[in-house]
Amino acid sequence: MRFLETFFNGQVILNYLPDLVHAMGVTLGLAAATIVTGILCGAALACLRVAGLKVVNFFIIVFADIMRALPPLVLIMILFFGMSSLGLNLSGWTVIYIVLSLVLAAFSEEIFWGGLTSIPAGQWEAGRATGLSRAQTLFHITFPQAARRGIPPLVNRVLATTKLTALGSVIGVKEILSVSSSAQSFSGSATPLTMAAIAYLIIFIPAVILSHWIERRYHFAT
Amino acid sequence: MDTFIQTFFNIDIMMQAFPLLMKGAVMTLKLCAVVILCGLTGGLMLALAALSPRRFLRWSAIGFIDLFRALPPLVLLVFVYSGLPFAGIRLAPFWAVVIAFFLNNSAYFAEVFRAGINAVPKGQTEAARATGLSGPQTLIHVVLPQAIRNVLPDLLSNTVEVVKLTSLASVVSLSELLYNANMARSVTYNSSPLVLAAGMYLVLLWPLVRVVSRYQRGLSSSH
Amino acid sequence: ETPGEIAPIKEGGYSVALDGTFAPHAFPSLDGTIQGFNVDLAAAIGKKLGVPVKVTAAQFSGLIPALQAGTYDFLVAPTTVTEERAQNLLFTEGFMDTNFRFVVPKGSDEAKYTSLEDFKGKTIAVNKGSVYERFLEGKADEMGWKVVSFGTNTDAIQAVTSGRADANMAGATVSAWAVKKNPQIELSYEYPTGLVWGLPFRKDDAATRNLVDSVLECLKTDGTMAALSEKWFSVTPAKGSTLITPTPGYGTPGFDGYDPTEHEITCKF
Amino acid sequence: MLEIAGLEKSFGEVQVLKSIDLKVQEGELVFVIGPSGSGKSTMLRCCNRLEEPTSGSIFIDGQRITDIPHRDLDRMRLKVGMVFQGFNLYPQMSVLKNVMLAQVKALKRSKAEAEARALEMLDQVGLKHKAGAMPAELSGGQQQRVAIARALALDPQVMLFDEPTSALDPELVGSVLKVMKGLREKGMTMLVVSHEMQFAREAADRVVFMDQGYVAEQGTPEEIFGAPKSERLKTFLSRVSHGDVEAEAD
Amino acid sequence: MLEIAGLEKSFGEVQVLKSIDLKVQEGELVFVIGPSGSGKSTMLRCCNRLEEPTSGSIFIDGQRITDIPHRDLDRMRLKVGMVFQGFNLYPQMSVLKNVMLAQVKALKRSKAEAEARALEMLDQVGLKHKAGAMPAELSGGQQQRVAIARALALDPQVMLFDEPTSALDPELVGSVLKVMKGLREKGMTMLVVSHEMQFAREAADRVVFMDQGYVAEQGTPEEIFGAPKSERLKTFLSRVSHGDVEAEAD
Ligand SMILES: Nc1ncnc2c1ncn2[C@@H]1O[C@H](COP(=O)(O)OP(=O)(O)OP(=O)(O)O)[C@@H](O)[C@H]1O
Ligand SMILES: Nc1ncnc2c1ncn2[C@@H]1O[C@H](COP(=O)(O)OP(=O)(O)OP(=O)(O)O)[C@@H](O)[C@H]1O
Ligand SMILES: [Mg+2]
Ligand SMILES: [Mg+2]
Repeated sequence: MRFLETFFNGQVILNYLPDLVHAMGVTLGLAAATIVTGILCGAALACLRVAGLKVVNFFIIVFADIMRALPPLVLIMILFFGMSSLGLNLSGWTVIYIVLSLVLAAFSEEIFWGGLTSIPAGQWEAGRATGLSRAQTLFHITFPQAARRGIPPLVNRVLATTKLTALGSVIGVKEILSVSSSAQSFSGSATPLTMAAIAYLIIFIPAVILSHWIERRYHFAT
Repeated sequence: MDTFIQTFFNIDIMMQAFPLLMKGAVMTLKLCAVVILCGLTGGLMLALAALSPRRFLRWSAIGFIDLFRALPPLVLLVFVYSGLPFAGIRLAPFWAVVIAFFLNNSAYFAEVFRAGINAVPKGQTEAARATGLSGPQTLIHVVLPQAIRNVLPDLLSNTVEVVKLTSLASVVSLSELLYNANMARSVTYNSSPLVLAAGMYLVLLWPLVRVVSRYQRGLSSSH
Repeated sequence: ETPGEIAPIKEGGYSVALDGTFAPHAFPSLDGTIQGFNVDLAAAIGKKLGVPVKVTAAQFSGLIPALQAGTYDFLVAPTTVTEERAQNLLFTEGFMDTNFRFVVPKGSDEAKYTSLEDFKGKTIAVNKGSVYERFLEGKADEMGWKVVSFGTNTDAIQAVTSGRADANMAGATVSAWAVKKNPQIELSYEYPTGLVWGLPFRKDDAATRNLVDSVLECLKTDGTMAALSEKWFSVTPAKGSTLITPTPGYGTPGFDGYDPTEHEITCKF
Repeated sequence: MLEIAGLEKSFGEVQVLKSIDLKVQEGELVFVIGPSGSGKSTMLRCCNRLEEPTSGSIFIDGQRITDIPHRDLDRMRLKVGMVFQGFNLYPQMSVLKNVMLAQVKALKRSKAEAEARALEMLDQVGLKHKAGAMPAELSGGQQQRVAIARALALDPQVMLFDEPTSALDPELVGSVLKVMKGLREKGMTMLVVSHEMQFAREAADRVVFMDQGYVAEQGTPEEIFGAPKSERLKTFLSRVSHGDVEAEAD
Repeated sequence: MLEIAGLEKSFGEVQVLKSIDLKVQEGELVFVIGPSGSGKSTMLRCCNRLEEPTSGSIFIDGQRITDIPHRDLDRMRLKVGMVFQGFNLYPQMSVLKNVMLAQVKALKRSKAEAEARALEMLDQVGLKHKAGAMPAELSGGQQQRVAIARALALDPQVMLFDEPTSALDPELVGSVLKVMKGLREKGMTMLVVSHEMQFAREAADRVVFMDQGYVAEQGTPEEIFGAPKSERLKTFLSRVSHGDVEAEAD
């Protein structure tokens, strides 16, 4: 029964539960802010790309490439320490929020753009032929379709990116993983790790179920 | 500005750290090779199970996928490495990483494959079955090639993520690229090794990322 | 288990682990091998026992679960003995004192501080999950300082050099090393704690703990510890300091898991 | 009502339309037939500038639309209703929303007004009861009728049809043609690309035969079907009407 | 050659086929017509067990295929060639590979043998020169002929066609019908669901009219088209031939 004592020590659970509940709040807040910002920025960039301005598109592509290829930890370090040696002090929370939003924006831009390019030309033409402007056609007709096509990969990305909030532990953001590894070290017990796992499940299992629902809800026959 | 360059772009320190980082990069590559292969295979199997007409199989697969997409890979890794010994299974660090990432990645890859297979018209399967191809033959020769083409960008995106994820392996003492960069950083009290590591990741991943975008452009022009 | 029981020496030797980013106790050389006081300490233990001791470096989050799982026989990371930890782990006697020391930017006013009170209102960077974090957090209301914690002490020091924090607090040896290696910072006030660093074992493995405890006693008396201290800290230990003074019984007195059984100090195992 | 004068259109090197002249009077139903690749769709698409003509002019209701600046295109397009072979209903919106969208966004009608008009048009194509359905739940013929209602709801002055029935099962064709006949009786001006010869015979005022980017022959249905002059038209007609005689040119 | 006896098929509660009896003699070309939803496709799909019949028997060449165990289905299906409305060529393979795949994987022919046979069949449908092309590069008519070649290459004893021309542009229909005519002359047994009445008149040995899951009427083309007995058939024929008269039943 050393297993139980190691991973489910009641005393340790009681000691660190309040901290961990608080950390869940931080993780949730961070994740929610990241999702909203990341997806909105990604959508905006994809739409901007539709305009077909060469220079703008070049920068969007470079942005998306770099954000997707770089490990976010490196971005976090540079933004957190590098910016403050340039005199700009961002809080740990803000840095994580900015970096993860940028990463999610890069991925979702690519997903939305992929979706947009797969919309049949006829949909654009139908919109334009009924006197809708380009922007109106994009906004009301093609983008909603692209977004729906993008839901499964987007859900994957959103889950993966929000779990990266765990990187907050590196720069002192008191999210779940940070608090649980502190607790692990303070207590000399592995139990806080179990608590972290459960905390993540409590947050993400409903998220996954919600995503299934969204997928079904917005699936339409074409 | 000067401190900024000193802390992040110190060429001398980068040169010193380079051999250590190269070692890490080799470990990262080794891990990736195994982990990606396992993830892809596992993901495919899971996707097939999740699309199976058999209820039990289908629901088990979906449950598996959802569970492991919800668990952070770090936690998973520690559990595999330190939890399994309680069940009498002691794994070498390398294999612990492989198993933990297999569980995590195959769940993600499964979702990608599932979307791809769903997008292949039913008529393709029917045409193949009508010409006497067996179920597995139909899958291998007709459905999968199309499914993979449908979701190639997502597959590659996911692969990029997996490469980045291997940096967790240091938890179980596998010194991969990022951990070695951190070690170098702790010796030199300077962040340049980290920037160098970032550069190496870029070299490793940029081609992959480019291929994704190129492929998407290809798709759009064929529409 | 019977008090005072000493385990036989393990045939194939011992597997031990530490966090490899903790200079001067354990840190990499740029060719990838791990070095430092605690690495040498592990080797010295092995030498006395006449069996190999395999040292693995890993991220801290993985150490304790792996110890509990039996992957490692014990940890050689310098671990401050605290009451809470002693409830989940067994400790050897302290192998050295651990005082806390502030590190501040070179030439700053903080360099001249001489008490905790002087740091009132400052931002102090610290390694997450360390006893220093605990300590600072515990006194935060009283002292009115702000604590920011980081994944590693290296990051915490970088927070000082990049101006994100006014000071860093760590173990005295660690701080001294950092200052030696890093021209941007200097040492400040050292706070005597009365706490010690010990080596953690599984709760149910008292016999091995007792064995290693006796080895430590031997190393303290035969001059090995003093030599290591000179090598890594450039400090000759003062008479009566824990580094060269064996503690009676097994474990750290006053903490859970202490076994007061009296025994001879010997170097024969 | 609709006048095309000297219209030319090239895609890169390839000239697809080589000087087209064509007039459609108010209330007239003009049929365009011709082999695949002869430029029928391209000509139609030039009429609301979905394609930019290379040269030549197009007038709608006396207004020259070929030199309207881009920012005014949307307004011009409202005057021209267009129905495509592929229906192109918006799959994510209900039938009613499909018909309302451009009314609200482009014509700036109020929602209530747009809805009333949409229901009226859906009624006209016999699909009022399907207003709440999603496009995927409709048969092809029903989808095409919704597409027609969508165009009509904007009160266009001309309707352009590009093979409106060619993606439909034979049984479903009738309902679409019936709607078109109804429009004709109401005096709508229509330019129709289609291979429904039977329908052309019955309903068209004039039939235009296009070949290789030219208007090769035109006249009343009787003239075109009864007494084709050019060899090319004769071959074409025989191919289309008895689908069985000749192999497609590969 | 093909015999259907008492075939019934339900999807859940809905009975789609209600006792079908039908015989196709060796070398005969039988046409199946009938309104949408009458069960034509379902009947065809039962003949190679793409759908599982609910009850009744189907015999091919004297062998009862309705009780063949699942593991032997693949072998049975080789005897029945099937051509779909949607062609369903494999887009990722060249035309040649499309025709070779099942030969190699299901019939276990050698590659060389399969290739020779594939080229022969492509020649028969007039597309030998397109062997290296990808399906997307072909017109619909060409794609459908490749689909026919793909089925023929397996030397089936019966060919089933489900609306083989209904997704094609009118000009492209001819080439496919020509191939089918060629097959008939070679003595292939064929069961064809199609609305190409003209072709049925010329080529069919027998025409079967299905309605609401029954075979409602059958006979020679002259009988069916010239002297339809049931009201339902009369209405159906008038609808299909003059696409303009009646609205589709919604
Ligand atoms: N966007 C384009 N770019 C290049 N070539 C084009 C484009 N659109 C059409 N074409 C070419 O212009 C020619 C005329 O095409 P168009 O679609 O107008 O013919 P059509 O008479 O409508 O034929 P169909 O009956 O097959 O629809 C064809 O050769 C076609 O390949
Ligand atoms: N897989 C299925 N599940 C449930 N109902 C089905 C299924 N397949 C066909 N049906 C129903 O069975 C009936 C007959 O369909 P079937 O496709 O055989 O008709 P059909 O005569 O081929 O019509 P069409 O000319 O439109 O192809 C229809 O009402 C259809 O909705
Ligand atoms: Mg056209
Ligand atoms: Mg059918």
